[in-house]
Amino acid sequence: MKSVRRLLLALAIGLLIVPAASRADDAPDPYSGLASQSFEDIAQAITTLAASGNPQAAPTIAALQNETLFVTPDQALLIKTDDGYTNARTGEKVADVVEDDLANVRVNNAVRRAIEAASGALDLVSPDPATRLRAAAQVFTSRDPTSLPLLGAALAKETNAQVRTALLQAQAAAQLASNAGSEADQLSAVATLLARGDIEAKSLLGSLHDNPQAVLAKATAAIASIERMERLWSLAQGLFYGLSLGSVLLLAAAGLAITFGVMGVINMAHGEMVMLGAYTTYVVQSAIAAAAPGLMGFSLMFAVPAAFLVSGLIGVLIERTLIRFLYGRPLETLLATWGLSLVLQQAVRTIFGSSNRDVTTPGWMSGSDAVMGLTITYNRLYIIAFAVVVIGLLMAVLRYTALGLRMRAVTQNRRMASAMGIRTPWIDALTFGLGSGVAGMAGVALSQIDNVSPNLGQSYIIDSFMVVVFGGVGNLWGTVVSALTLGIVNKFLEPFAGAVLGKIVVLVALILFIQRKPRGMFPLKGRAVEQ
Amino acid sequence: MSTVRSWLRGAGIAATALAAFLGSAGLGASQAQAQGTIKVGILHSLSGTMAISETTLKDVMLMLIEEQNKKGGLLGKKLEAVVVDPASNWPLFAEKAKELINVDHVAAVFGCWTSVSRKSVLPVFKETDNILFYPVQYEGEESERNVFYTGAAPNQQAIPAVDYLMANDKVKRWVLAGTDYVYPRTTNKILEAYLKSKGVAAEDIMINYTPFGHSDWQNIVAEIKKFGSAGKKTAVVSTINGDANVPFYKELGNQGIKATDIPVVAFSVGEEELAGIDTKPLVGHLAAWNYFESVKSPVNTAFIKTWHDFTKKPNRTTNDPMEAAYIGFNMWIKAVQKAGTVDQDKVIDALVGVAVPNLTGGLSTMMPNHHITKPVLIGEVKADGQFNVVWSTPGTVVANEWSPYLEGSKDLIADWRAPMSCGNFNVKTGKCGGAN
Amino acid sequence: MTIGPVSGSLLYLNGVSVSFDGFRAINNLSLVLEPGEMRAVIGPNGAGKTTMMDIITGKTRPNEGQVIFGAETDLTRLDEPAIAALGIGRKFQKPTVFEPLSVWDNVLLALAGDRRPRFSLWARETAEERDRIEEILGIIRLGELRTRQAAGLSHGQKQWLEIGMLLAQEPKLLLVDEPVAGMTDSETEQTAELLREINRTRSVVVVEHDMAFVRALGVKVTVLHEGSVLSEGSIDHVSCDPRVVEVYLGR
Amino acid sequence: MNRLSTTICVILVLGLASLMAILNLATDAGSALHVPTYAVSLVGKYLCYAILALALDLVWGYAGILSLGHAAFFALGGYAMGMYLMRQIGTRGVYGNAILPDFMVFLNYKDLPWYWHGFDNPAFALLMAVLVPGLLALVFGWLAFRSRVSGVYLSIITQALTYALLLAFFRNDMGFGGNNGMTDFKDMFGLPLQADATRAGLLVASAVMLCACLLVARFVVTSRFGKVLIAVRDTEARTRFLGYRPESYKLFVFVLSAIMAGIGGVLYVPQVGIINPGEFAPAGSIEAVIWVAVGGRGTLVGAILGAVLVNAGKTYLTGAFPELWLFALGFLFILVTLLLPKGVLGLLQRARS
Repeated sequence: MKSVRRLLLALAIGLLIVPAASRADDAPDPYSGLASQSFEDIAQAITTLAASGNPQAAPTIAALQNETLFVTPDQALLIKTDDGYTNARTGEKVADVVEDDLANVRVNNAVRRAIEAASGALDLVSPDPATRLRAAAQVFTSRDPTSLPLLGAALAKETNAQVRTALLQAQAAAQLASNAGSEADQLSAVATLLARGDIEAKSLLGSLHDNPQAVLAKATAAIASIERMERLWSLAQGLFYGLSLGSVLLLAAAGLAITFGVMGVINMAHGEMVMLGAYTTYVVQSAIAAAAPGLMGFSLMFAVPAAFLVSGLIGVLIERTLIRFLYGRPLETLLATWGLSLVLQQAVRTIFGSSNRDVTTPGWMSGSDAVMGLTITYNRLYIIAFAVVVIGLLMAVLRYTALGLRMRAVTQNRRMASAMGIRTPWIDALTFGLGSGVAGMAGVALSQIDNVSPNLGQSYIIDSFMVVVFGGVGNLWGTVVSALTLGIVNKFLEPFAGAVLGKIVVLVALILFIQRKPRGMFPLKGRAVEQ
Repeated sequence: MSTVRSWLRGAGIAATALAAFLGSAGLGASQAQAQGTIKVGILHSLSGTMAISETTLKDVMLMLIEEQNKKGGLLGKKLEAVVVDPASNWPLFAEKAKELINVDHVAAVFGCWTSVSRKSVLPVFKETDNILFYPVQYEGEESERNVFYTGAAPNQQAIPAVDYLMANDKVKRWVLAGTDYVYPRTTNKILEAYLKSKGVAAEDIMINYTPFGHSDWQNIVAEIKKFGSAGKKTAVVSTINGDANVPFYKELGNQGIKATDIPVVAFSVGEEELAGIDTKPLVGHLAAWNYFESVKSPVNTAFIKTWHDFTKKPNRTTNDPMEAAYIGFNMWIKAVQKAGTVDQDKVIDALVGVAVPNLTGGLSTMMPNHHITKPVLIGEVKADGQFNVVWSTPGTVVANEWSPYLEGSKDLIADWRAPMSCGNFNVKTGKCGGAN
Repeated sequence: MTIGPVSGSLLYLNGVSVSFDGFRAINNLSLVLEPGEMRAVIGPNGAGKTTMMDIITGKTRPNEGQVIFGAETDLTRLDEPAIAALGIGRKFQKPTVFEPLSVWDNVLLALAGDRRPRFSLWARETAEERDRIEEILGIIRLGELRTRQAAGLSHGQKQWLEIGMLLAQEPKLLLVDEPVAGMTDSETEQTAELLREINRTRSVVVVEHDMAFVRALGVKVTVLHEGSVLSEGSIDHVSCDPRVVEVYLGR
Repeated sequence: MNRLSTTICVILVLGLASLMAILNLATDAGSALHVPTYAVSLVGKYLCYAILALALDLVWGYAGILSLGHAAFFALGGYAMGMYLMRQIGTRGVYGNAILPDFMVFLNYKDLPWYWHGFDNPAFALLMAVLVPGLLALVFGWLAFRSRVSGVYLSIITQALTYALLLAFFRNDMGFGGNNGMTDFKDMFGLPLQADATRAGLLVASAVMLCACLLVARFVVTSRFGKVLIAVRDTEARTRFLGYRPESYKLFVFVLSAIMAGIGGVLYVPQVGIINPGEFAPAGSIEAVIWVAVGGRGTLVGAILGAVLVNAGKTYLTGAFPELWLFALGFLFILVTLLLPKGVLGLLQRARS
């Protein structure tokens, strides 16, 4: 600890006042430490290296972070670059490297924490505010007291308000964790953390022991109030969980609301349409990775239409070759499509293998953000948005386009429609295609949160049917409402009943509900349905 | 009258259908004798929910058999693999096991993944006195004469992992998260007892069970985060089963739980499972196994090469159950050679004490309790989906088939050598047969 | 025994209204039917003829109003089987018979008697049941087709079979919905005759908009429009009622 | 046609079963005539499935109730039997606990849950095996038919029912062994389950029960009750206006069918040697529907034929073409629904004329 403090002081001064390359020359040679087998030595070496002011320090630590730092049998350290290897110590190129006797410099979580602390400290004064922000956050988690002087210095010249608060919080964390500074400082630090008021703040406050009594007292009070906030927010949080689960259900069921709800086809292969969508995402991503890695971030933008087309076309194909012979025999469609789903599953298994496929989540979709007391995970947020868009489009198509008009005409009165010159078989095919296509798009979303495996569809088919039936067959709004209801109810039950019981309760409730309203929440009324 | 005819036709169809496979039964048998091959049964699901994990083991068995035949087979005969698909359906496992043994007359069966499939076929192997090699880590609490367990028992996986986290990350608070079936239940029970014996307070242990294929982890992960915010270093011990892992880790990554904050150590997540996940957010999370693909040893390098050549997929991963299958197969080969026959009775006796190289560069031995000795490795997930071995036991560990931490089994031991030859010998009562 | 709303009336509808999603199918409808009477109910499409029948037979519950059968039975409290058991038979617009069953079995199932499963499970055809079926088959002129599957009958034959089933039911009141829709003239003629014959023993309500047929029946006519009674009286009376003319011919 | 087919079916089932049993017991393994025990219990399993299919055809074929959860009744019967067999293991379990089954021992149960009491008595267990499915069907059916839930809606909630049961039985806290269910049975009614004689006996028993169920079902559908049922299936409204109460007819046949399914489960468990929540999987129920469709809906005999054909096919294909059998099965279902709406039996009828 002591040496670390010294080094960071040195570093601070070095960075802030005069360039001092040779302040830490009494420190042990870090490079030999990095080559060691013990994680303690490596962690130690990192801090020393960071302090040494050696121009090679940054690239070396970076290499360590990216797992491109290797040890040769004779303890030399090499950095792997796109064009061959360079010597970590000197930075000059190294020829004739025998890859097989190279070993990664060993990294574990302890080492990683050291790296983060070091680079965190280094970045506190980086010109880029975003980097400073990240650095501050890292110091906040590492709570490294040796970065206190640095924090002070950084705060002194920090102008960006956001970064400033982050720095203050980091400072507070470091102070409290190390019981440094006057009682007054610590009290204000507790206040800062209370203002931050999130789980990390709470956990930090909870970890205090040997601080002054007054501080500890204030900390416990702070924890209490943070927890009060948490309880308050947990309702909203549950709502968010429910919404996101609901929108997943909605996406999964939307296609079925067309093929089953509107067309009356008990489409057991619906899940497989979703699955195909997910696999399309995988194919698109691998294609992009191969052809234009730069576009990876946009891969989903390509995947969505692709999935729609793939599933949609297959849907049309199915309708033309199978479903159309079975109209008016809904239960037969159940059997045929069930057989179909077996075939599709096995086909995918044969083509892609039976193990899961890796679908990467683009950066802008991963991670989460704390909005007040809420944790909003981006992928969930985007899925909710996506669901809204998909349903919106679907309704628009049905309501405002000529195709939609014809679809409704055909499904409401086939004979009349054909009498009016609508080519009903063609419309049937398109309707089924539309439903399948929507299922495909759902697959893209699901690939972001679930397995991409041949069984993907199976795990959603039952829920999808529940959603459609609960909402009332043939009523898209019903599907929306029922999906969200089921999602939210499920999520509010889970904490009390647990995941399994919660689901059981929902199912039983659903059965009983159907007894009360045999045609779902929003049944289509009138004589037409009776016959 | 004509109705009768048509009906007899119907009967005909049914009868022929029956005859078809009953006949194929007899046929298969006669062929086995004729060709003078030694048949080996492979009983892994190629369809249904478990196909994800089990198909690989089918492939590796085919590879091993091919390799063995290249070396001239066994006892001068070629080995012949008989592959069937129990389709992740437990009763079908029993049926297929019977088929392999009674119809194809296999010398031994390599198969099963889930405990329930093993339990389902158990009576079949006892009844027909055949041999099953079971290549997956499991909950223990079992030792049968006809079954050889080459996967890890809880003490060869779970306990060392916990020890590592206690020592290196100073973990004080534990979340035991698992899928609600027998392996996690038992493992967590053992761990709970173990942790308490190490002075962990009850309120510092959180146990959570979820159904198979659980896909919405939002509030559970949030709960874990909350649990970890009590100011003590917290770790998650995950016995979550295959399918549910991908969404679980995705949720972890998204809710920003980094390994440096709350490390997750898993017992059912290997290279195969990681292949289905974007591992960048997961770097540093741990897994405890007895083998990792990244292990540097000549025999492992060779194994990986043959695997890639055999599957013609240069990036197909290997994993721990594959090693277990590899060890089991070689043990069987060696035992058969030792016994000079494939006769199950003799081979079963010959197997105890057989030692073969494992892929981590050491030797694994079949112990009298029909479990094997193996090293325990702790690996951290790397960005490339491989594991970085950060700790391993100095030597190999012997399996506790009966956990000393469980009420019902602490007095039990298994030893299949004469004179004891008992799977649940009670040292208290000195009698075979459990508690009494 | 209290006296019915209008003493001696067989069927008494008073201020009955029902609406589906805001649309008022029946609007404050009142109607009295004497025992033994045959009544023709006419009206343009959507006048609420079929809905009225639905209400009487318990298929639809009215939002308000009374529906009294006989002396004091409130039909709004009963469901279809109970009402049928009281002796109200109904013939659908579209002939609905049990297609997979034989003509004979269709009538057999319609015969008045115990309807409970535990009875029908052990029931065997009795001699008098046979005689009754023969008799009815005679009336509806399907004697030769008794073993034929109902699915194989012509449209008119199905209409008759259905009427025959209603007879077998031995109802006090018969509700007949557009019996001659899609019939040939001769069939129509025979049907009119058949109805008159039935009317000798029971009350009948016929919903029709084939004026010729109604005229042929020569009975009191009730004209429905937009769910309520527009006009009532003899066919000549209603057909010169200006409101009726307007409704039918429009302006 | 129908009476005849029934007769032939009965003769065939009883004949084949007893023949196999005799050949299995009387001849020794060497002889060409010998039927391996493996085949005996395999066919026994088919016959149990056939009972399930028959039960399903009774409700689907004759009352138009497409139950996508019928395997639930089968499984419940199976569980009742499983609980009895479990209790019979006694001290032969790995922990040697006289009262508690093994899974309870390692889940630290101190004593038997109340609902496990009495299952050591075979009569009680068998009673429960028909009572529990029957009651469930009664309650569920009463609710559903009374409020006129029909068609697809009914199918979906039957599916919800079995799905809920699936999840429930997966829970280890339920005290039914969780995912592993119950297995490693030793003997029933004092007879060792592994013995050939017991196996052969079970096969014959299954055959007899199947025929009994077939005859009962046949009696029901040919009675006036059956005619009403068909009337209800095709023109429910009409039957109401004739004064029939379709709900009570449906309810009766639904309960009867559930009980039959339960009986199937009872015979199934000792022959396959395991009962676990997997039996509740909705997929299982759907497959049963497909057996009926393949054989020929609404013919009773067809259901039996379908169950045996599909399962025999499955056994053969999973062995012969482990990688491809799902294709075969899938296409079979597609083709049957497209080309044989009346199933194999319908094909035979057409072949006749």
